[in-house]
Amino acid sequence: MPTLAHYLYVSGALFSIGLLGVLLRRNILIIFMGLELMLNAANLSLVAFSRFHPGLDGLPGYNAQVLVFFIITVAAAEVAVGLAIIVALFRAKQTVHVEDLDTLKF
Amino acid sequence: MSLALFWIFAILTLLFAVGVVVFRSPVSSAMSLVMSFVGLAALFVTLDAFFIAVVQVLVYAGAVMVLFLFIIMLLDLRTEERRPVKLAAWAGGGIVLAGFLVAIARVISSLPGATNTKPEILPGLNDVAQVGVALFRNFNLPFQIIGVLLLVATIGVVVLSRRELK
Amino acid sequence: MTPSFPIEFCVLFLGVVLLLADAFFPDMDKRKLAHIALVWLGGFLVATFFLRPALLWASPAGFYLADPLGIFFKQFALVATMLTLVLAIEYAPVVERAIPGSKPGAGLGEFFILPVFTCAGLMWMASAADFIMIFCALELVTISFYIQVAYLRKCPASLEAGTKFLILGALSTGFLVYGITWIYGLSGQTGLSAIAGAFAGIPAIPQSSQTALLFGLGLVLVALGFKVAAAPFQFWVPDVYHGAPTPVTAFLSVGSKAAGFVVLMRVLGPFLTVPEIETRVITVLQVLAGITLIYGNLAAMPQTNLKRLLGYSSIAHAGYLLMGVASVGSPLAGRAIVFYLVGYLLMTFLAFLILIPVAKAAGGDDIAHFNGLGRRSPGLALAMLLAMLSLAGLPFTVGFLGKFFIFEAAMQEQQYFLVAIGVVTVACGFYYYLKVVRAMYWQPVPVDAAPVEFSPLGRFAAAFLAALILIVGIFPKPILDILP
Amino acid sequence: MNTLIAPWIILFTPLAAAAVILFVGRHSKPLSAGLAIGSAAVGCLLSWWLFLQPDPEEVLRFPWIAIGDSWLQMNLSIPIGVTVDHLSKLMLVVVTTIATLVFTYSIGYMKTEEGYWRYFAGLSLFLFSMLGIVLADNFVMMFIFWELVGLSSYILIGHYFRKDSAADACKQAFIVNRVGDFGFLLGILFLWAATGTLMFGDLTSGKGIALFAANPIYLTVACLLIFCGTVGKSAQMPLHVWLPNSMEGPTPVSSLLHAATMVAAGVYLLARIFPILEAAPHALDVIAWIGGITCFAAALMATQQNDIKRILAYSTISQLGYMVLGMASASSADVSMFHLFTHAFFKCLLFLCAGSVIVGMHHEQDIWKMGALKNKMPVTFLIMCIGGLALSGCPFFSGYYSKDLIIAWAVVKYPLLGWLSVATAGLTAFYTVRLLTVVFLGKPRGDQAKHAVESPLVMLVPLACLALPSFIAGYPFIEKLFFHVEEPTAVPHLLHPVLLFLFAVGVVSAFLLYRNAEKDPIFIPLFANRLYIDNLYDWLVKNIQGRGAAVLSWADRWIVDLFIVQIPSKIVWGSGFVLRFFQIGNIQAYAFFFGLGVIGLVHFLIFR
Amino acid sequence: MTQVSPLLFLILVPLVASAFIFVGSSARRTALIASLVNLVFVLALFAVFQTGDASYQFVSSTPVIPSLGIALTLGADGLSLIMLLLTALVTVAAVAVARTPDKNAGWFYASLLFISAGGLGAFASIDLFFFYMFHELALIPTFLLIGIWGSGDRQAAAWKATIYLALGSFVLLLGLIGLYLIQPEGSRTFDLRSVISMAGLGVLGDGTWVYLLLLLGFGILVSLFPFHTWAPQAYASAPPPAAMLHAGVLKKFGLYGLIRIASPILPEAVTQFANLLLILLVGNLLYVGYVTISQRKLDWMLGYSSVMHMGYIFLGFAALNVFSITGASLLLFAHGLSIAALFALSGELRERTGTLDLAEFGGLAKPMPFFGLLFGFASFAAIGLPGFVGFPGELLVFFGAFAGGEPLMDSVNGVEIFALNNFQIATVCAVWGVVISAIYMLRAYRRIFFGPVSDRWKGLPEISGVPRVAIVTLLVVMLVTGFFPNLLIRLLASTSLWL
Repeated sequence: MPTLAHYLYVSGALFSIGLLGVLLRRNILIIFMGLELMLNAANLSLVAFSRFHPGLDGLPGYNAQVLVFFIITVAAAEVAVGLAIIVALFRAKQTVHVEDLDTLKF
Repeated sequence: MSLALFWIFAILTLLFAVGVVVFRSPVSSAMSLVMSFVGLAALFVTLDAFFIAVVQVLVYAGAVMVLFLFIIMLLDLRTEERRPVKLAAWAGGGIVLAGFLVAIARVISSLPGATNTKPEILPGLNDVAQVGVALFRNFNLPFQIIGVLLLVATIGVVVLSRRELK
Repeated sequence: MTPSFPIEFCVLFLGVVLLLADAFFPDMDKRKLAHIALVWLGGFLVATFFLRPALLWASPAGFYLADPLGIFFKQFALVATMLTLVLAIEYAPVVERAIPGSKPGAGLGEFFILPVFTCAGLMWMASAADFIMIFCALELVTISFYIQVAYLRKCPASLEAGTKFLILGALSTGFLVYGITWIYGLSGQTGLSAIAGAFAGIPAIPQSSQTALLFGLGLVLVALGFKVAAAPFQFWVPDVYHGAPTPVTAFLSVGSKAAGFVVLMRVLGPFLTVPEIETRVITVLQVLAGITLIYGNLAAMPQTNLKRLLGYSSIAHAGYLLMGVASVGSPLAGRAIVFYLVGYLLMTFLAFLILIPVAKAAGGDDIAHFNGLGRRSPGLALAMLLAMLSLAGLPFTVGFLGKFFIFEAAMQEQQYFLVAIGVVTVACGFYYYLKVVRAMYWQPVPVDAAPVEFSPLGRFAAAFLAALILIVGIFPKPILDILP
Repeated sequence: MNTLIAPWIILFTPLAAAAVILFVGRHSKPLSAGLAIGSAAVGCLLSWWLFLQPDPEEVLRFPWIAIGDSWLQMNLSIPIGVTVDHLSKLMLVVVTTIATLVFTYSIGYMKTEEGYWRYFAGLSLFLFSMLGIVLADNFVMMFIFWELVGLSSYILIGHYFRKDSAADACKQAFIVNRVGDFGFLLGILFLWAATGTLMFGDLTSGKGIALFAANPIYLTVACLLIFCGTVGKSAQMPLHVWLPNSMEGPTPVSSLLHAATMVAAGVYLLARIFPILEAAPHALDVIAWIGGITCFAAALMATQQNDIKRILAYSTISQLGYMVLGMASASSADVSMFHLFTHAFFKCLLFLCAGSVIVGMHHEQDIWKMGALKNKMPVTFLIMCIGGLALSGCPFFSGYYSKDLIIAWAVVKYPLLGWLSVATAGLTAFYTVRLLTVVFLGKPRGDQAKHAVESPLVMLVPLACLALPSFIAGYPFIEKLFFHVEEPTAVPHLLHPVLLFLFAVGVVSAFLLYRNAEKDPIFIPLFANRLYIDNLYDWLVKNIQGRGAAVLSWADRWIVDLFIVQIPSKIVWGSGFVLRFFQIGNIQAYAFFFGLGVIGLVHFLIFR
Repeated sequence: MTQVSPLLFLILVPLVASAFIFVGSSARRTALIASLVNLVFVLALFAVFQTGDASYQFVSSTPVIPSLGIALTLGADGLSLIMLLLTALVTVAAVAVARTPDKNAGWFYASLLFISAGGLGAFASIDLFFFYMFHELALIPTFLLIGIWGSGDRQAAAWKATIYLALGSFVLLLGLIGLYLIQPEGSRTFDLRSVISMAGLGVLGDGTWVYLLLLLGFGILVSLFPFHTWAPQAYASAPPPAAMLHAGVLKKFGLYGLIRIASPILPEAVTQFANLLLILLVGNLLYVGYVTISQRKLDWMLGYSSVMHMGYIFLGFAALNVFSITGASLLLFAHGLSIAALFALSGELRERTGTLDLAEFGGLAKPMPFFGLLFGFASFAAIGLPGFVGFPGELLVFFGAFAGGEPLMDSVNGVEIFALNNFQIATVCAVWGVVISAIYMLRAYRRIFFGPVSDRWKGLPEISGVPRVAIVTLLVVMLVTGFFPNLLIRLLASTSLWL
């Protein structure tokens, strides 16, 4: 049987991979994907915690699942806004690469 | 048995997650992301969180992914992914990754009860109903706030991507 | 006396009504929307004084906390929003220029309406006492800010700022939820009072679970640090402040920061009851405060662009506020932080309010564009002088009292190292704020200086803010009395 | 008129005169002169009157500074009060009399000079200050007037302020005096710290001296510090350099201040504290040595000077050295005071004569440009001879009595110094006769000498008035009137013959050497250059003080300022400049720093 | 206490006057009238003042932050009254000698009035918080005055002085907070009288570090060696009225504060760190003194000399007895007047000649005899000549300092020795400082006014009119108080008795 630690390790790995994606990829879309991975890693941990630590009533912690639900929603909204910005950006600068966004600095 | 399933889905998830990061083509990355999320949904199922698993597939595979692909196609980003990843980025990423992984590993290894297996819970549970109760009774206010959030996001998307008429 | 929860919905409702009005009356002068919003928000502000502090909507118990602190920050958010709208009205020509539309004023409507929704989010944040609630309200605020920062969609700087804010903001959101996850994993709770209760039952939390708890708390701190612009999570600040439309910059730097500090104080509450965790957290806060102070103040010194300078100054002020948070053991600290935020609101908005017409007249927002303002437009220069002096912390202004309270709390908590850093950085602060004063008064008037136009509403607001800076700076008693 | 009020009138009349001249004097020359002379004359008359009165039982005192703290038992009361005793009355008489004469003489001397009112205001201020010193009944009051004397001397030496030499001289005089006052003030502090009083009366009474007996080293140091004041004001070595330079002032000033009265203030100070000095024998030794060496060295320098006033100036230093030596060796202060008394008259006379010569020579002061003036200025010549003989110790002239008395005491107490002073007596005769010979005998050495004219009556009358006391002031009947001196016992029998012999040698050799000399037949650079002491000071001021100060100034800007201000501020600014480069503009760099921050925070928070 | 202190009026007059100036009334006239009104008012206060009464008079108190014990408490005792007189006098003189600038005349006079108001407020405050606040009121006017109307390297000077002073005053603020925090909880206050009475009861905590903060903070403000480098530069660059007000009045704030706060409240700490302070103040006296000697420009020289003179006052403070404190207080007054007169004269000189380089001058007493006379008076006042009030001040400081410290040791093991304690050694240095000051002052005087006059300066106009009256007034006040120092000492005696 998988233990809590299994899930947490997978979650941690997923989070780290997402972070790596943010750090390495220069296409803003892919960076978003990395961010989605990070959020989902948190979701996995949340669900795992809720399943492994049932409440006094013997049920999994549904509060956590509500949070997961919210996170998914927020993530979707974030992606929508993000993609809208990317579209506007592409129209204005013909690029979606982060290294081209360096007029504001120092 | 369940351990095997866990590993299958976990590896699926992680492998495709890596794929998101390493594939050169945005489309490949997007498709990997979908696969990773499907794997994740399966992991949710192993945790008896059916509702979340379904939402995961619906929202991500159904909505978000389409959005991603749509934008990729719209902007025709295929040709752009030819710039090599810089050494500095690799090094930086590596450092952060290593540091973070070490931290997570140390935290998890010190977590009490981390090696417990899944405790028994009440059988025959209606997962959706429980989430619904929590969502609409207990967490009504945050739920409404999320609604506002979506409204704001909608306004934002409209404002930002509106084409002005000549 | 009325219960408090409807107030956010009132604001929300106002937003929706305005949205509908914007949609159904396309030929209306959009500034009217802002005026209507101003009037109504003012009305709500008055209404908040009749709110009864109470725990409401408490099922499960206590994720909406209408305590005096919460109510005060609702008022704070309302004032900040109103001022933002004043700024936005002043800024409207720039928006119109940046978003060419079929009709004059296209795209202005949402520019005035979004702050109203943000206001609702800020007000919810002020009352949030549950991680889920915090997350939702915070994200509402954040996402609306993403849009506002990137609002000038024809302006590359605004889009660049929006993108940077979005990516880094989402990154911090990732850390926030991961942190919440771990706190939940250890306590099984998301409500702050419930978490506190969970700790209260256990005489001493075992070392092993402390680790995970601290991990979660640390990640939450990272996210909140991002919100309040604490180093080393401040990197977005100068760029975003620089690129964003000026009213949004002001709103961001005041509203978002204040909400961040309220949440930070609320979140820290339950954890500081555990002595071992407290010492570690306080140490981390000290380090953060120290780095933030140094980074914000030092890096501000070579700046030449005023908006960017104010961005760095925002980091610097976050440092002083964090100094207050790190001294939270002192009974003076809470009030010091709140007072500081009040002062910060007054002086920051005043600075940005003056910046807008001057930048409009001079065609840029560099410090050099203020050259000779003292003779070109003495009134504006005087107000700006006051804002800068207050930001620098000169006596008889509210900024001084804020610093005084913070330092007093820090001294009481014997944070000598932080205090020492604070003193040096105050001197740095004098340097860069006085750069603006120098430009206004020492430098000659540029030959091609255009007259500075400033609307009556803006003048009134500026005079009001300037007067408040002085009055509160000399007689803070009324404000201190209404502070929680 | 009573003895309570009289001293105050004497003291403040000149100040009032000075104030009035300051405000209205510029409009009227006669008014300036009249006020000044009138105030001096009033002082003179009252002083003589006072001198003839018995010492008053009590005097008036006004509090100047009074701080009392009974709880801490710390009290400081500094009054402005007067001492009216034999010593001060004597000094009053000398000062006011000579002042009156010199003031009168000035009318003639200054007739054609600019700054007439300034001159008389300065003189009146000087008279006020000098009388203050004389009358002071405590150390602080004396110090106050001591400083004011320095100020008035500064003003008067700098009368011809447009001449660089005069401007430098007055500055030097003030500063050198301040150096002396440095010690004086410290001495006052020492005495006060030890005894808790500043009043002369308390200090010199048996009670005050008894306090010192407990700590003789302390007393010695205190006395020596106070003696520093004398060294400065009375131009003793090594602070004598200002006096010759002060000859840049108008000649009456040199006569009054720098010969007769002001420089005597140092000696007067010693006389005031004589009872204390007696309790500090080691201090007396030092004082004696300084006096003796000054006396001899100044005489040596005088032999080689060419400026008529400078010769007299060095002679003044030398004579002051006698007085200081006398203070150290005699059994009572009156011995030196006696010499002070006679010296005041004849030295004043000599200077006034020199002034007369200078006026006659149209402001030529080099004796080698003069010659054969006895024909042109016979009165001056005659009177100056009286002064010269008195100075050189010619028997039956006043100087003979007073100087020989000091020498006698010195030989008894400090034989080495005593014989040095004996030699000095010979030198004195030599340079005096050299002066008289070169100026008045021989042939005229220049056009000015040929066309010299006798001075007007307003100048000659004071000369005549002074000539009399210069001649007779040393006679025992006058001595008995003013002083109570006694001869030392066991004076070597050889002393008086030797003195007479040396006098004769000096007179004859000088007369022979210089009778027909066109230029100085002897040239001893060491003496002509004043033992190079001035050069040493110049070098010290220029190289040690000047360069040192320049180095410090440089250090202030480039080290103190650099380390306290510049470097820290540059470091701060530079760090800011560097720090902002973290703000590189690249999102991924930000994300990387963000990540580093997270890792750092987490590790710091948890695993520390 | 509900009645309004007349002192509030004193502070408000300049502020209201500057408001009038902003509204548009004639700048110079308004400023002059306001400062004269204040002077008359201060003199009236002198007349009403009860000399024998040791407590504060004209007291009024308005709570501002009651929870922290902060109230706008105004009041004056002898020392404050003297400082108020100094401020009022120097303000009148500064406004009188000011030349109305071409640009921004309103700001110019308003800045002067603000500095004056700051000084008056600080000296009239019993509440330490407002004491501090009022002092800071002068910071920005100084910045503007030097920066806009200064001369030479004005920008650098303005920056340096402002940042330096800001830093110093913040350190000072920490010291005051510290003073607040060492009070027993529950009765904490910023009211000086209460703190002193607490100190008398011995209920204060360890004040050592508080004293060090105060010393550092005040020290920077007063240009204690080695934190003095801002001062000469700032004074050299400042327009004369600003230099007069700053050097004459504001710089006294620091020492006034030390005398007011540290000596009655933290005497142990003062004693404990006396040696440190002695070393620093000897640095002020000798090191800065010699630096002053080598200055080649009059304004720099005056700037350094004002730094140097602070050494005497520090000595008076450090010795901590009734004589020395009284002397230090007198010196505060004396130096304020003399340096103001000197800066006024040097400003007039620059106005006439366009330079202050000593090497370029010579013989100016010929074209301007009265100017030379005034300058001479002021110089001699500055070097402590008897007759001017500086002399009794210095004298008392020397007496007090010489009596300070441990008593002398007469003998060790029966062998007589001669030894001085540290205070006495410092006093010796201080007395030597009198010589140094004579050297540089007379040197400058000789260079400027004596010697042959060059054609360049032949036609210089004599000083006349309002500036002449103002400077003469300053000198007359110095003379009168110098002749009758007991006038001031009687006022001070009650103040110093707190020790």
